[in-house]
Amino acid sequence: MRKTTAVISLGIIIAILIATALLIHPFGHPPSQMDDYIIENTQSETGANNAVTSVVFDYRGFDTLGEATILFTAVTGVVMLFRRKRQPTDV
Amino acid sequence: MTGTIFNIPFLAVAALVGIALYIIISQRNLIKLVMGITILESGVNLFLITLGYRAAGIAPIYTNAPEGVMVLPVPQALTLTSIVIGVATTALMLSMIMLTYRHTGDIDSEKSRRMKG
Amino acid sequence: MSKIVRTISNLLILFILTFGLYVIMHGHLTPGGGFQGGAVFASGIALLIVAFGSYNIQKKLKEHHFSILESSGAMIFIGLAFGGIATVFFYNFLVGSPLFGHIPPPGSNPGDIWTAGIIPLMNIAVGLKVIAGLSVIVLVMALASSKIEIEE
Amino acid sequence: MHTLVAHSAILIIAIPLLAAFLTPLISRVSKKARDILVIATLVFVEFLVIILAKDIYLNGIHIYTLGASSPSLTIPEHYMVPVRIILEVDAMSIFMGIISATVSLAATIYSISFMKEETGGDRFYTLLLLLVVGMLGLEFTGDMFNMFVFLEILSISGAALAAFRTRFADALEGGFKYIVISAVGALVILFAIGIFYSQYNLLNIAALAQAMQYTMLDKIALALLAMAFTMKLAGVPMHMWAPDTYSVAPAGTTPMIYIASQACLYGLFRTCFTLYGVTLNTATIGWIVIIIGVLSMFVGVTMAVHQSDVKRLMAYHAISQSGYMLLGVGVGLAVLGNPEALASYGREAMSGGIFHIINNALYKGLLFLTAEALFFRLGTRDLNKMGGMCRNMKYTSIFFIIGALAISGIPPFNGFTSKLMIYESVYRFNPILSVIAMLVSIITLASFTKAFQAAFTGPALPQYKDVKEVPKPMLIGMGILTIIIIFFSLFPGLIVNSIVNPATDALINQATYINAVMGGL
Repeated sequence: MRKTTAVISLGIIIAILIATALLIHPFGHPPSQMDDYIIENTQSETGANNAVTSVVFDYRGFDTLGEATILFTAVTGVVMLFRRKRQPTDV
Repeated sequence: MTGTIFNIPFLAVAALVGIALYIIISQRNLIKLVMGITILESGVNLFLITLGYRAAGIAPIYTNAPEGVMVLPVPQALTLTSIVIGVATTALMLSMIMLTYRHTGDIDSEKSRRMKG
Repeated sequence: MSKIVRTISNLLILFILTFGLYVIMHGHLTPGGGFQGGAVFASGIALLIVAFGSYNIQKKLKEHHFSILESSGAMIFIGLAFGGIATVFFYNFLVGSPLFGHIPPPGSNPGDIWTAGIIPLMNIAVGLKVIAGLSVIVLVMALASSKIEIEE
Repeated sequence: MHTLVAHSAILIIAIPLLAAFLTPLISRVSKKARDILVIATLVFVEFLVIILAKDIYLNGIHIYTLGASSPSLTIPEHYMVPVRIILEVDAMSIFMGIISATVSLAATIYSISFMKEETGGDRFYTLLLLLVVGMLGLEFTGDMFNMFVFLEILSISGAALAAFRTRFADALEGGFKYIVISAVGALVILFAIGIFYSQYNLLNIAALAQAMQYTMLDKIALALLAMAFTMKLAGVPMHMWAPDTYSVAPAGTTPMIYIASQACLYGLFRTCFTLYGVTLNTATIGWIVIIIGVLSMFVGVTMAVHQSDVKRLMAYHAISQSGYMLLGVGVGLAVLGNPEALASYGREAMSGGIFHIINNALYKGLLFLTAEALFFRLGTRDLNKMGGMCRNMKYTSIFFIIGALAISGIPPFNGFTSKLMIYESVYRFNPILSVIAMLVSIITLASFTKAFQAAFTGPALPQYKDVKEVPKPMLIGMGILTIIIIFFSLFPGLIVNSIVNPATDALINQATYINAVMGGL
């Protein structure tokens, strides 16, 4: 029973994936209204030659803050998991 | 449907994601489960990066840039974010598996499982 | 690890760390940035851990050193973002100022390091954070796994 | 004050984030200073949320464009699409924000005394603050990819917190299940974001909603998003992780992880109502949401009845209660394209569902806290091993009674008000659904009567003779939630009119949300 459900759902998902791959825009010709603005204005607005870095730290800097936070969270989590077990008294 | 033949990168994405989901559903070994998630992540990252490719484009960096159209910068930034997130998730999952192994001596999801129902 | 590995990694480590710092510093001009450079740098530290053993490394580089470094990097990053709050959070307030404030000529150019405002500073902050974060993950997991071996 | 309001949306996210980065440094100096910092931060966040809420109810949607030369400059000059990340806080977002901030504050105060008995407190508080950041960021952002990033912050910190008591193998199992579900769900969401990006080259929710063509690819993206969010909010049939994770999470974190799953419920509503809105074939999607809701209600409660672990029991009830919200809002979604039905009962049903979110957050939070109080004193979660605790733990048993009565929908408690709104309006949509909802409510009452009887009444067991009441901070944490529940029970009309109905209208009026960013272009 469980196996059948798994197989059916996997089949549906693979069908969806292939449909996506066939329906999506032709490879190499994406729409680019937002990115064209960035490519044109990165030098005058941020002064960075590297458009990717200007996206990472300026246009979408908040995402990067979140990303740095995720790394911080994971490090905190890993250190927390492997913390030394001390006696409760000397916390 | 024109240009289907050029959509091979997207089909590769579909293959990667499909394989990954198969692994996630079928495998009982926890390490293999994490591998499945990592492959899924690679598939999605590949998807994002292929979205941004423009035919015959150059990297969107003006330092000593040759003439030509530039590929889209935003998908590259998104992929960078996604990769770092993937590293973070994988690290945490593997740590949990290490500790589970210490407790139960097994990394089989059925045998190390305590809670049911 | 064997003596050969240790000697070679002693040789290589300098180049890896330098390259990591280069990638961090030139993030706004060439491919790379804080995350990529930080990862390169941290891979150097991972090489040290593999070559010399986590036990020997943690005598010199304690986990809490990395934690402090990571928190500081994060604080600098969010501090730079707060720096623009007179206008808007994350506003690039250094463009036009003497510090990293040059505007490059439009189009292809040879690259001037004093450009891009807060971006190079953020690259450094993120670089510190990633170096510390990835190193501490590798170090802690290596220590934990060697402990398992000792117990059994 | 004016400046504070103008920047409040970002400060609500950035201040706890700053505090989270600061906590490891401060706690090297003093543990006391760390506790004060954490509590002060959350109090300040609560204050900011309240002043922002006031501003939103007076002046409408709050917009904050990050990194632009002015917060209201959503679209660059002489251009037609937003490029930067925009925080867009409307009445629905701030409604969820109020829930998150309040419950987190109570749960954190509750956790203080718990952490005196455990190691690793520094990391615990850091993760707690990051969980708050994740929830608030997810609720306030107006950008799809940013939403994904905050979803990951929420998931990773939640998973680490669930696995906090590493000395128990099941804590690790609960945390691991949570992170696997979250990782897969988040990647599915990222895939959907990629589909949007490939069609419209946009990431902003409002801009996407305006550009939405409802093509085949959009339908696929909707299916993926709905699946991922349902997985994260523990809707049946993807609920298996919830009892395992909720039952092992330490101290005050269970309510917080639960509220985090409610934030994913917000994500689902935002997708269905704002991103797709009327372009959607709403009747079909509405029915899917209703069916998931009814299944969650029914499966959750039937699984809960025979549980002997008190936190597992509550976790299954949590799944069941989420069903009510899905049912209420699903009815609203099903009639979204039909203005007459929407006005006559759809809006009422949605208000009931949304009101149920906050009611449920309060009493479910309270119940999780009382369960953890029992575990704190008795060292067991097994109901069969408890008994007679109402003598030793008077206040806890009173809190438990209030929570249990509220969750079972007994008048005059707040759970009754929202459930009544759902019954009435759903009855006019489809009587059978309403009857099922009432039936589930009765089983809930039965289940909680059994739990109360097992834990609190009966003869005092000899091994628990010396059990004392829980420490003060725990009582304060539970007390805050109880006072709010009583307030909500006394003035339901006031609450519905002042915060619930604006939230409902914010979901229904897609155009207002779009215009706030696109400026009526």
